[in-house]
Amino acid sequence: MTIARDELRDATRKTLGEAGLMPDAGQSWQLLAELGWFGLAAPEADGGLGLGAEAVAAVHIELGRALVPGAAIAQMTAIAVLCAAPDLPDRDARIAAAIAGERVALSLDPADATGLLGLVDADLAREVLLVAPDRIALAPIEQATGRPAWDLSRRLFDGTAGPATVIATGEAARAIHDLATRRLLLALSADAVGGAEAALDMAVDYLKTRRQFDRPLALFQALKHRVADLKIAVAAAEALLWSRAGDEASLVQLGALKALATTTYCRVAEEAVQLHGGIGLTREHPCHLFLKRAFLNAALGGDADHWTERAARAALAPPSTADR
Amino acid sequence: MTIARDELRDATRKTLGEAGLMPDAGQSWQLLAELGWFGLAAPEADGGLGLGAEAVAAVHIELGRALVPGAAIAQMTAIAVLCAAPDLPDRDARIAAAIAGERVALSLDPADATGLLGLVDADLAREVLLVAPDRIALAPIEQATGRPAWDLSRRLFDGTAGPATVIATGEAARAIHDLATRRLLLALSADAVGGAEAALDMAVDYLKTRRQFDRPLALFQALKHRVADLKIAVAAAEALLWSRAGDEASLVQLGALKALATTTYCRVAEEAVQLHGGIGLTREHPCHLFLKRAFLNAALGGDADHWTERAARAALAPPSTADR
Amino acid sequence: MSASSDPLAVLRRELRAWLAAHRPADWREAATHEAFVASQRAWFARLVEAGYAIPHWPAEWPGGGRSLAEQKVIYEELARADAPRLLLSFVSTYHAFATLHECGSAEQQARYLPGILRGETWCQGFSEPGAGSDLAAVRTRAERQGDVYVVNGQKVWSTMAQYADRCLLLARTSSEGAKQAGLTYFLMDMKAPGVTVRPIHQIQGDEEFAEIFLDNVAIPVSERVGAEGDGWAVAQATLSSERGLTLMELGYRMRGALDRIADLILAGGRADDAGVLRDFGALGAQVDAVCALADQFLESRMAGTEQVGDASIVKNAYSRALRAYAALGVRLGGIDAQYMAPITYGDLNSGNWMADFMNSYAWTIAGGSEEVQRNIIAERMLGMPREPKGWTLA
Amino acid sequence: MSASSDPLAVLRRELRAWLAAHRPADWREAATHEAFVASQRAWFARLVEAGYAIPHWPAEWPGGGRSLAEQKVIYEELARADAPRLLLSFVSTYHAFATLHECGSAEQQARYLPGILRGETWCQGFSEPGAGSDLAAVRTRAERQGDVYVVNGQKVWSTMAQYADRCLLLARTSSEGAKQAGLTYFLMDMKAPGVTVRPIHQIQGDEEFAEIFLDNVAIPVSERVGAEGDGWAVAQATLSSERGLTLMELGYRMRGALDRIADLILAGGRADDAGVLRDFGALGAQVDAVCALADQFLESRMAGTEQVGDASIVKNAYSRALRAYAALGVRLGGIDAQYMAPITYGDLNSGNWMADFMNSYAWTIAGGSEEVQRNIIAERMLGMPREPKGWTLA
Repeated sequence: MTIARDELRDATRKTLGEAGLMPDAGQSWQLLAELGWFGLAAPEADGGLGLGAEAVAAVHIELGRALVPGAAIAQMTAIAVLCAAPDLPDRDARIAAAIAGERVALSLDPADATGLLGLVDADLAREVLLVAPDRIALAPIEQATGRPAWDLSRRLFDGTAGPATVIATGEAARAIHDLATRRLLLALSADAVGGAEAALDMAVDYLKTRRQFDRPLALFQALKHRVADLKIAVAAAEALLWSRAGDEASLVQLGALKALATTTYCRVAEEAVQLHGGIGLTREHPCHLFLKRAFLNAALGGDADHWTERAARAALAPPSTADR
Repeated sequence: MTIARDELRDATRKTLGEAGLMPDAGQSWQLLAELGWFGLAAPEADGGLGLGAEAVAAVHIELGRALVPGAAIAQMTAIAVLCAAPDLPDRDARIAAAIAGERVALSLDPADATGLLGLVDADLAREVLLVAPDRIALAPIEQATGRPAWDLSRRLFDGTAGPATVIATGEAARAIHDLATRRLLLALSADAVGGAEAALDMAVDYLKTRRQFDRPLALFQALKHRVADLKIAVAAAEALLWSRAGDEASLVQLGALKALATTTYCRVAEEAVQLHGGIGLTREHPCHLFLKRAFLNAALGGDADHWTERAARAALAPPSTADR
Repeated sequence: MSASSDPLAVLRRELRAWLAAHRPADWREAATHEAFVASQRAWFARLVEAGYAIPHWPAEWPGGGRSLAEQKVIYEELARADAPRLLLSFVSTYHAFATLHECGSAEQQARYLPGILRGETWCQGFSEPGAGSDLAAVRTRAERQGDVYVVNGQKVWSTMAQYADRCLLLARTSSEGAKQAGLTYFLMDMKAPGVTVRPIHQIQGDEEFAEIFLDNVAIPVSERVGAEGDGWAVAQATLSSERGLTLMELGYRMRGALDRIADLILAGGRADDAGVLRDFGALGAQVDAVCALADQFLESRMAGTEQVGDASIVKNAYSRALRAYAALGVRLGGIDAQYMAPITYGDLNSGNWMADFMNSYAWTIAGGSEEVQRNIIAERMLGMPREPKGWTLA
Repeated sequence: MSASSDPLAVLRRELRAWLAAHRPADWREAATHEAFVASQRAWFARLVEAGYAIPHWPAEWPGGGRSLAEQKVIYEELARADAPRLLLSFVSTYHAFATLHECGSAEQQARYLPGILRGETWCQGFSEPGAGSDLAAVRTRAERQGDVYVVNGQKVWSTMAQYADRCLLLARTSSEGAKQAGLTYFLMDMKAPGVTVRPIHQIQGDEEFAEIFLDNVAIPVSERVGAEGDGWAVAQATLSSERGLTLMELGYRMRGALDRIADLILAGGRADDAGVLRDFGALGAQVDAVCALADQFLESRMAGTEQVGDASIVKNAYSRALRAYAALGVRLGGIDAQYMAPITYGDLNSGNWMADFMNSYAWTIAGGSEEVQRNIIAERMLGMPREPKGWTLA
């Protein structure tokens, strides 16, 4: 799988690379659809590439690196839900359409019980997936009201929905809810790792170029050591990501990963702005884009407080009753 | 008061200074008794110097700086209790004896409900003060069993006591318990500030002397910046200490001060050992003495977890019911 | 001295009463930077009239001649009343005043000081794109041509320069010898031909700073402060004009704004979350320590016992507490804090947590970055050796 | 390949069964360092006999010829079984072996390698009081006098040198030219006249390291490794002999020891303290990340894709996690953790929290300090410029 992982990363980076940081949303969406990457982890029988969770992580690292705007995280999670739902009407057509880029909205807001808040690009989607622990449903979007976030790379909406079609209940719903949450956590973690890498690279490049007191900033040992510590943190987050990117990682393991990865991203992005000095505080320089995406990632899908606490409760509980 | 504060610090430092770090316990005890400093804050009518809490802090900073062994913190707290107790038998004689250096033990162990654990130099004391929120009593020490701590500058004992004489109950006991806890917290904070200052000074001196890669370590900017951050932290702790060293600071204010001061001490001592490199890991070098005293200070009298939580509860409570 | 006759207590009582009556309650509602600036102008005029705007000026000025202790009372009360900060007039009343007062000619003083009280605003033209923390690297050129200097170059991070009438300008008149020796100091009319100002769009949406482009701007020789080549020394007067009052005021304001965190804890149902409580309790102590440091710093200034490095300690302690304050708010705010909300101009502790977080960089980067302050503390306070001058790379 | 026939699975199964039968259960009970060393000798002998002691040696040695993947399995299982770490024999089987194997003469190999398997122990004589992280600054002098070198100087931080039979010694044979070029490498008999060893009393009470004083020690020329002046190159072979296995093993052991923190939380009645839970949960992820880093590092070594700096990242990530682990234990242990308790030799995660805390410095300071690792990462991995050579002070 390591080969596929690296190949996917390279391919994604090359494809996205030419468009630079935060490329056009419509074009990059189209590109991902054309490559078939929304269906990366979907079974081959459903028209996907059948590559599993690790491939999802590989692509999201690169989307995070390039600050690709849009709803890819929600879309890939939604497709996993669609493929797993037992009672999905027009199953094949819907899945094929979603893989081809027809948007299906899905809430990323952890505090949302309605499933209708924190929808990315909901104005471009016809339907929204409502994913609750005991009930998975699909509903038409009636209205999407923009609610801008600080993160300029994600257009968030609050929605209202028409009559819902239930596509899973009971044990099946629980399993799908678990799967959706795990995929979401993995994607957010990967996005964080990629973003942290890119923000760090940007800071290092800046330090090598920028001169003060007659030498490049990169020669100042105090800055070198801070950057080295950031490098260690990013490497640790990435290593943990790969160790949990298989489909067998549990919910709390992925939650703890997400806590570590997004905390690392916030730290790196915060330091990256500081290392950039004044220029980092201007909207013209892209450094702040990482900062804002990092903090949104930290809040989406449950924050570090939530997941580290749950991970600890699972570790303390006797194995039989452990939080999965 | 600032003048008295600085004078007291200078006087203490000069007096202790000749004996170096961690001076002989018996001699320094005698010195403090001769100077009358156990009675610094005791009313003049009781044979004390009537200087109040700020003077106590000034002396404990210096005792902390020099890692003076012994029970000075307990003793000065005990004298405050004796002076305030309404029903103390042989009142004048007992207070005079305590000011003159006759030891009165008093527990520093926050988890101890008996008042008989965490007694410093209890083998040298005849009596122990049992300070509970609703009852203050004095009892003869029947047995003192040494229980060595990692901190080599404090000899801790578990005790057993004979029949207790109650010297305060009810509202009076509550007030005395509050006073004793506040004095204890202030003294531990001051000891921490003094110790942190000394550990930092020691590290800076070492960096100026020690050479690696053909230059003094003090020239390495990464180390400079770490030391500067420690200096800021110590200065902040000291400033907070003085702002709360008056007698009017509340219990939770002093608790939060103690949390900040001892956390700072632990951090500085931890870094001081690291900055000393290998030599800091040898028992021959005194750096570790600060580390061990710092951690014991952090645990005595209630730790940072305890006091920061209480401070927050007080801040959140409506003023009328606020934790004092 | 009883509380009723202590002059400081009197001042405090009078000012408190005055603020209760005159403090604008709606200053946070400015929807645009322009509206904020207008409210700043009105507030400054009101303070001038009441005699509280320039307590640090000499006694011959109405409202001047106040001791540092009195100035401290004034800023304490402004913070306590949650009155608007004096941002727009800050460079005028502190930097421009100190520069003119200490280094300006009698003629320059007469020409400009009264205008400041009438509301003329100044900006500072020191920083440049290639010279942030390293002021000696200023490259803006001023060339003497008869009775004028012709100036070309670019300045950056100039606070509210887009609204300024005049500029304290540092420019290079010579490239010979030590870098510092080639600098000269000017008073520049911002309306002069060749001056272009472009506001800087900050990451949180504010436009508190601007860039200034200078294209053959002619400055009369009479607008030079000090002699040619004295610029470095004059700039020191400018930079040392305000020391400590602002940080004390900001510390006090942050202390008051701890209530915002408390509200967030209560609103989020986390009043029994031991971890959150501890972080809040520790932050409270950290903020109180900053206030105590700032008080102590002012006391040492009054007593004349200030040490080199003291100011750096206060600044870094404040900036770190400010960052921690905003970070805790962002954390507790959860997803709500990630939705964009209109910013509050002139408030570092607005409760708009992401905006506050980003605003806090103004104190870790601007006005001498944290990194520069650490060097000062290590080298000039703790006596760690400076890197030899020869350690430069061409 | 099925699990039953995969050679790695077979090795794992066999070793696990063997460990269940032979792992000493009482190794933590050693009351003195001497008793610990005795138990180490016995454990090493048992492993030699079973063929698990020297998996990295060539196949002609019994138990040798194992792939890196097999070595990984062995250390994973040793950690999993909570078997004693191989401390006393570490320098012998890794450093001494690698040095002799790569740079020693055939005669030297024949003379010393068999002894290692019989339990002869070696120590490393590199560090000096004036040369910690800066090995090129070695000052111990070796002077050629006929058939011997006469050596004078002092070594420090030599692991268990007080029990060693022989020493890998780096000494200066010339002060001319580049510092590195003047070093020569020797195999020294620790019983030779003039060798004095003094254990270092560590702050937590261990005596894992010693100082070695060399007073006119005569070392035969035949005990020189490589040519005169080749010492620096030979030392690189010594230092690169073990990369990654130890940190993987230690990471796994720390992961297993997270239970000690869990016990502390439960015993302290803090199972519903959200703050403590979060810190424990975050620590768990941090430790898992260290294990993942170590695994990844070993995989990259197997694949031949190791990058410069990778080892530094693993080491610093481990050492910081170890400190955090011990610090959380100290915090949760409260006053109980402040009472001294007998230390457990050879265990970095003993649950004797203050001892573990102090022991953790062995990883932030020894074997190339954290600070040196940061330089390596910044300069050799991230390509930030090294300080020019000229930037030294005499």
